[in-house]
Amino acid sequence: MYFCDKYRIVEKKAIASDIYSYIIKCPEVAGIVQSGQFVNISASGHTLRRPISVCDFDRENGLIRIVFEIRGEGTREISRLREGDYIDMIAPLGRGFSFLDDAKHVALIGGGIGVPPLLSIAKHYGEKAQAVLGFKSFDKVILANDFAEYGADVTICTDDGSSGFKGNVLPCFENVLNNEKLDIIYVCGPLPMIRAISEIAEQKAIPCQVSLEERMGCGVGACIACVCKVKRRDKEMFVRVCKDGPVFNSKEVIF
Amino acid sequence: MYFCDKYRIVEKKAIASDIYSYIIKCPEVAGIVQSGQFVNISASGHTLRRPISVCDFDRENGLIRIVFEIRGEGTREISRLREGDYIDMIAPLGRGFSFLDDAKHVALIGGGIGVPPLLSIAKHYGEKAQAVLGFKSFDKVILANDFAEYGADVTICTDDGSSGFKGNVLPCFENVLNNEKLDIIYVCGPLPMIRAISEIAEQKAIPCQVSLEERMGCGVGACIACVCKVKRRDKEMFVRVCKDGPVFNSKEVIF
Amino acid sequence: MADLRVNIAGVEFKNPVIAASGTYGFGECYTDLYPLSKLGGISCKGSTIEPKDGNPPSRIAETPSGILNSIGLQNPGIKAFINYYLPTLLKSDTAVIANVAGATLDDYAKACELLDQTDVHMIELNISCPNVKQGGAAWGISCDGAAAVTRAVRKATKKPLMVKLTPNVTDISEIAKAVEAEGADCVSVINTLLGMKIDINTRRPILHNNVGGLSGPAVFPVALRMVWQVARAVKIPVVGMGGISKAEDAIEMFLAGASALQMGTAIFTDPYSPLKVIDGIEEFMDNNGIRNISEMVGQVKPW
Amino acid sequence: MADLRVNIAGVEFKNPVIAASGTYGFGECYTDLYPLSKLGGISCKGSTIEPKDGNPPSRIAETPSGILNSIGLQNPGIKAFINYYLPTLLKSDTAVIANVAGATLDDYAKACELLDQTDVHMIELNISCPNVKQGGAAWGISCDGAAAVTRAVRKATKKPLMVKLTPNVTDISEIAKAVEAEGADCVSVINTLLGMKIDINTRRPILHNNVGGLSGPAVFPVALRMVWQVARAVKIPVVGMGGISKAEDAIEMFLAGASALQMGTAIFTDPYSPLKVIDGIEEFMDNNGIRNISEMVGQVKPW
Ligand SMILES: Cc1cc2nc3c(=O)[nH]c(=O)nc-3n(C[C@H](O)[C@H](O)[C@H](O)COP(=O)(O)OP(=O)(O)OC[C@H]3O[C@@H](n4cnc5c(N)ncnc54)[C@H](O)[C@@H]3O)c2cc1C
Ligand SMILES: Cc1cc2nc3c(=O)[nH]c(=O)nc-3n(C[C@H](O)[C@H](O)[C@H](O)COP(=O)(O)OP(=O)(O)OC[C@H]3O[C@@H](n4cnc5c(N)ncnc54)[C@H](O)[C@@H]3O)c2cc1C
Ligand SMILES: Cc1cc2nc3c(=O)[nH]c(=O)nc-3n(C[C@H](O)[C@H](O)[C@H](O)COP(=O)(O)O)c2cc1C
Ligand SMILES: Cc1cc2nc3c(=O)[nH]c(=O)nc-3n(C[C@H](O)[C@H](O)[C@H](O)COP(=O)(O)O)c2cc1C
Ligand code: FES
Ligand code: FES
Repeated sequence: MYFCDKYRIVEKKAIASDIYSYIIKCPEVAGIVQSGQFVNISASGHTLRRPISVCDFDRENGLIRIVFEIRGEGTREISRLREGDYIDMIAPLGRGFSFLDDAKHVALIGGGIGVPPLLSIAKHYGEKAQAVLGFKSFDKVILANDFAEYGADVTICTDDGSSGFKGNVLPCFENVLNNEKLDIIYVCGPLPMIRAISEIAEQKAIPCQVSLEERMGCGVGACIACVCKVKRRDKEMFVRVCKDGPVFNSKEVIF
Repeated sequence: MYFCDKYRIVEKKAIASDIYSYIIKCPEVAGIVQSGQFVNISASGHTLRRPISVCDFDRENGLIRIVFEIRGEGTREISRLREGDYIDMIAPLGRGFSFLDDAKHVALIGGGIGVPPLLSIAKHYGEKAQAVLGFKSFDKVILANDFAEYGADVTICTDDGSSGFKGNVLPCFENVLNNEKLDIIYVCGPLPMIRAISEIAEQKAIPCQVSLEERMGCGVGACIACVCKVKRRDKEMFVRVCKDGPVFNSKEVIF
Repeated sequence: MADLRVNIAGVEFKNPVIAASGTYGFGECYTDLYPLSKLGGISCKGSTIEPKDGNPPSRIAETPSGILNSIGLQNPGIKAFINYYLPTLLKSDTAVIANVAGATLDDYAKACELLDQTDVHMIELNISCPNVKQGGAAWGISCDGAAAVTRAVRKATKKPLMVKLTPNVTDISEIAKAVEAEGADCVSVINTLLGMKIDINTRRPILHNNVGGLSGPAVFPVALRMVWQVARAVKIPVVGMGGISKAEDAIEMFLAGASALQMGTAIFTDPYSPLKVIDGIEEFMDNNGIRNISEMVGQVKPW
Repeated sequence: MADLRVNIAGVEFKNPVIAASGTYGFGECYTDLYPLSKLGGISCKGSTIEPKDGNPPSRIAETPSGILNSIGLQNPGIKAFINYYLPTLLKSDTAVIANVAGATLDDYAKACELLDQTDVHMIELNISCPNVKQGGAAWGISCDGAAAVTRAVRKATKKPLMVKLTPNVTDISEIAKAVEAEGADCVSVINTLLGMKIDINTRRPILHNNVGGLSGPAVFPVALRMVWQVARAVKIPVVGMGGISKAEDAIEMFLAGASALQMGTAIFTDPYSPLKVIDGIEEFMDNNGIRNISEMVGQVKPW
């Protein structure tokens, strides 16, 4: 079930260099959205919508939150919207993350603009979550406090060391691995990062869910533009990121 | 000599239904602009600029005024600009009206959105000018007071009689013709009106200047898109409205 | 009150707006917003005799007022279409068009033979997919090829047959005449224009297939011109498409000679756009005292 | 520091951005904004052996991210060009390309013979004007026709010869090969795509010529694809054009195989756009350690 409508932006914040957080009033969407689902936003003057993950939601108040970075003309156009403006979106879309009822230790590994979709997982697991969040540099660091407020143990890394640990998330993740017996891992970020974490998860036989990105046409499963390759029933096949994902079990993805 | 730059809109007014008046600060343009010249305005998201006549100018304060109607997406986009915004224009362009030094009685015949370019002629001739201005209906009437303030004797007609005389400008113009010996006539408006007035002028051997419209590409004479047919040296030829006009001697135009 | 119904090759469409092949799946993806029955019809995702994987991603890119796609005809095969998707579609109270692609004449003929046994309302022959070496484009770019496919398929089925033409040719009306001569009941004009986009940082084409098909508002002027040319060249109905996004575009298409329309890319921009176009057509007709779509078809007055 | 110079068929351009034929007149209309010497070159308005009136207005219309034009080659004739415009142009410190169109082989040959006597730097042969029955399009749509014109002109002049190809063909690389074989020194790709627009209220085509040539950003993906195809098919340099409006487009064109560029429609939108593109190319080269345009030409890495 999804909707296509214009919804009011009730809060707009610039939270890092070229990165914005919008809180949007959309009770019908907030009522059914799941962690890891996304919204598909119309950017004025553009033929294709832009997919952005739901970062957080508040069912009671009918709110969702998205966090996005300006990457090109479409996201720049969306960033021009102001508090009080209406945002045209199709939402909620895709298959989100699934949760383990009896998990004791979960790892959330996020890179850059892959961090936002993990926030609502942190909310679900509270103190059971260890979040390792990697960014380019200090001015791109986002949501660290939000993760902490939901109870997660947060580790920040930056490529240039300008905030937290220097380097990518892998060493910090290995640290977490060595300290805890992880029940499940959630990953979102650049493909090389997702691939590396998935491999480790596979070696250690830890369940791992990854959220993938691909260029989209319709966003609702109709055009088969947004595929990734998976292995199912011993057959390799292209499945749709927008409808069959964006969240996949890392074991089935062929990177 | 023309310029291409962004200039500040210092005053925006809605002066009739879907009709706007902008006063723009552009000293370099205001310093050289002539009655009847036009500006070519960039409309966001559009490949072609929109030509709009200069309605009035104030050299001392470096201001020009334009008045335009929303006719389609381009003018709608331009109408979205706000006071204080910058308007991207190429200006001033074209050959404007010429004035008769010793004229005693001049007629200004304008129809609809053809009225604005006549205002600065009224300013030049003051009380020597008789303005017959035709509109669709009362809610489209514009600039009547501005003409009067410059000293012109103003007659308003509307197609539906909802303001001034009922009907088109022709009967009122004939009235003017019968009362005065006109030295020159200036016309701008719909083609049938221009044609009718030109014919009468020709019959009565009164000099007549018409301002024409045509779809434009470059606006500066380079693409030869905007032509009208004229007879010069006994030869029919296409000349450019943007560069050789928009103002022509009615006698040479082949309608 | 305007009557929006159109009849193309014996098939009745409740209104002239059909979802374009490849952009609406098998009709299942937009029902959260409105029922399929609102549309005049649906042209289903192109099916081939065997299931097809399609091209590797990325398969889509945005361009000024348009998009490029190189899906490469990923589909579950004609049998899955017939057994799994078609039954539901036939219950959805709209005209159902099967879209068929293939590499060989035999592929086309076999797929259409299978469809002949079903209750599908119409078959659209895609001889113009630019995204697979064997997607029919080779057939669609010559009169002989187009004629051959049409002939082969005409023998295989009595279903109303619509042949979809490619714009990537020197003279589309010649191709249209060739398929008309072989018994096509109507033609659909146009498929996508072949285009390309390159990522200047990686120096790689954005589409993994290197090139892809251009669609969306950018191509509308080309599509309109081709509809006009084809409509003047053949007597069978023309179904117009290519960049239609608003009611005004639809009216232009009718005037140029289209008897019905398909819309694709515009649905990605606004899933409601087909309904807005339907409403807009009705409003235009009411405002202009036009009772029937046919009163507009081909009524452009060239200079 | 990037070196922006390019050499095409022996002609040196100080930078790779050339004003496209028909959009810049004879270079006299934009000098209020900046001198012609800022541009790599100018391809002048198409000239025919006799003066030409062109088509009746309207001659231009806007479309999504593009424009249609049907000027119809209005021009004062090749002699007026040579006697009146060329002398000034040759003093303006930029490469001057004469653009020639015609109806018959003889027209083309005669015009080029006259140009051969001048100091013009290059001749661009327009065998692709879609807007006049006798504007050469008939020559440009077949290999034989294109070859015939090139052959006739090649005999008439030793000037560097650029042949401008039409995109309205099934296989542009075949045409390119045909003109290369007849001695063209380079090709320019693409002229405009044939399109149409209708006023739904008057039911008349907006262009008095009914159809016109589509240009502007909308056509860029098609132009890029064709540049890529042609560059892989011939050994002579390709001058790319069609919808270039920003530096990124320019880089894409180089990567696809263009050795230089022409810009037209973008100048209407923003007269400074050629200068912005030149600056943007330089910036991109500096940022990426590219010293010479040639290091980018054809460097796209297809999948
Ligand atoms: C399921 C999903 C969830 C996402 N969640 C977020 C998020 O929460 N926050 C965030 O900042 N970004 C997110 N992205 C990435 C975001 O969609 C792109 O950054 C954005 O589409 C770029 O658009 P643009 O116009 O700025 O860039 P351009 O490069 O100009 O876009 C051109 C085209 O490419 C597509 N495109 C470009 N990059 C990507 C990409 N990485 N993934 C998919 N399509 C792309 C665009 O959608 C557009 O169609 C997500 C992507 C997907 C698929
Ligand atoms: C020299 C000149 C002076 C003008 N002065 C004024 C003025 O002072 N006030 C005013 O309201 N209007 C004036 N116009 C008309 C104005 O340019 C058009 O109304 C406007 O271009 C319509 O653009 P649009 O996007 O709203 O309409 P659309 O119909 O969407 O425009 C589509 C295309 O057609 C062109 N076009 C449409 N109508 C005209 C037209 N009548 N003349 C020229 N091109 C047209 C547009 O420029 C555009 O390229 C003038 C036109 C010319 C040529
Ligand atoms: C993502 C996508 C997939 C398509 N797949 C098919 C297809 O399978 N078969 C077909 O005949 N046309 C296919 N097309 C072409 C469309 O049906 C249509 O001809 C084209 O997109 C032009 O119309 P539009 O501009 O309204 O999209 C596809 C188009 C797109 C954008
Ligand atoms: C108004 C106009 C006039 C043109 N006249 C000519 C011409 O005389 N000769 C020619 O070879 N091309 C002519 N062209 C085509 C352009 O040179 C160019 O090939 C085309 O516009 C694509 O480039 P663009 O998208 O950058 O404009 C003309 C284009 C336009 C828009
Ligand atoms: S974007 Fe259309 S199927 Fe995923
Ligand atoms: S608009 Fe280009 S010459 Fe007038």
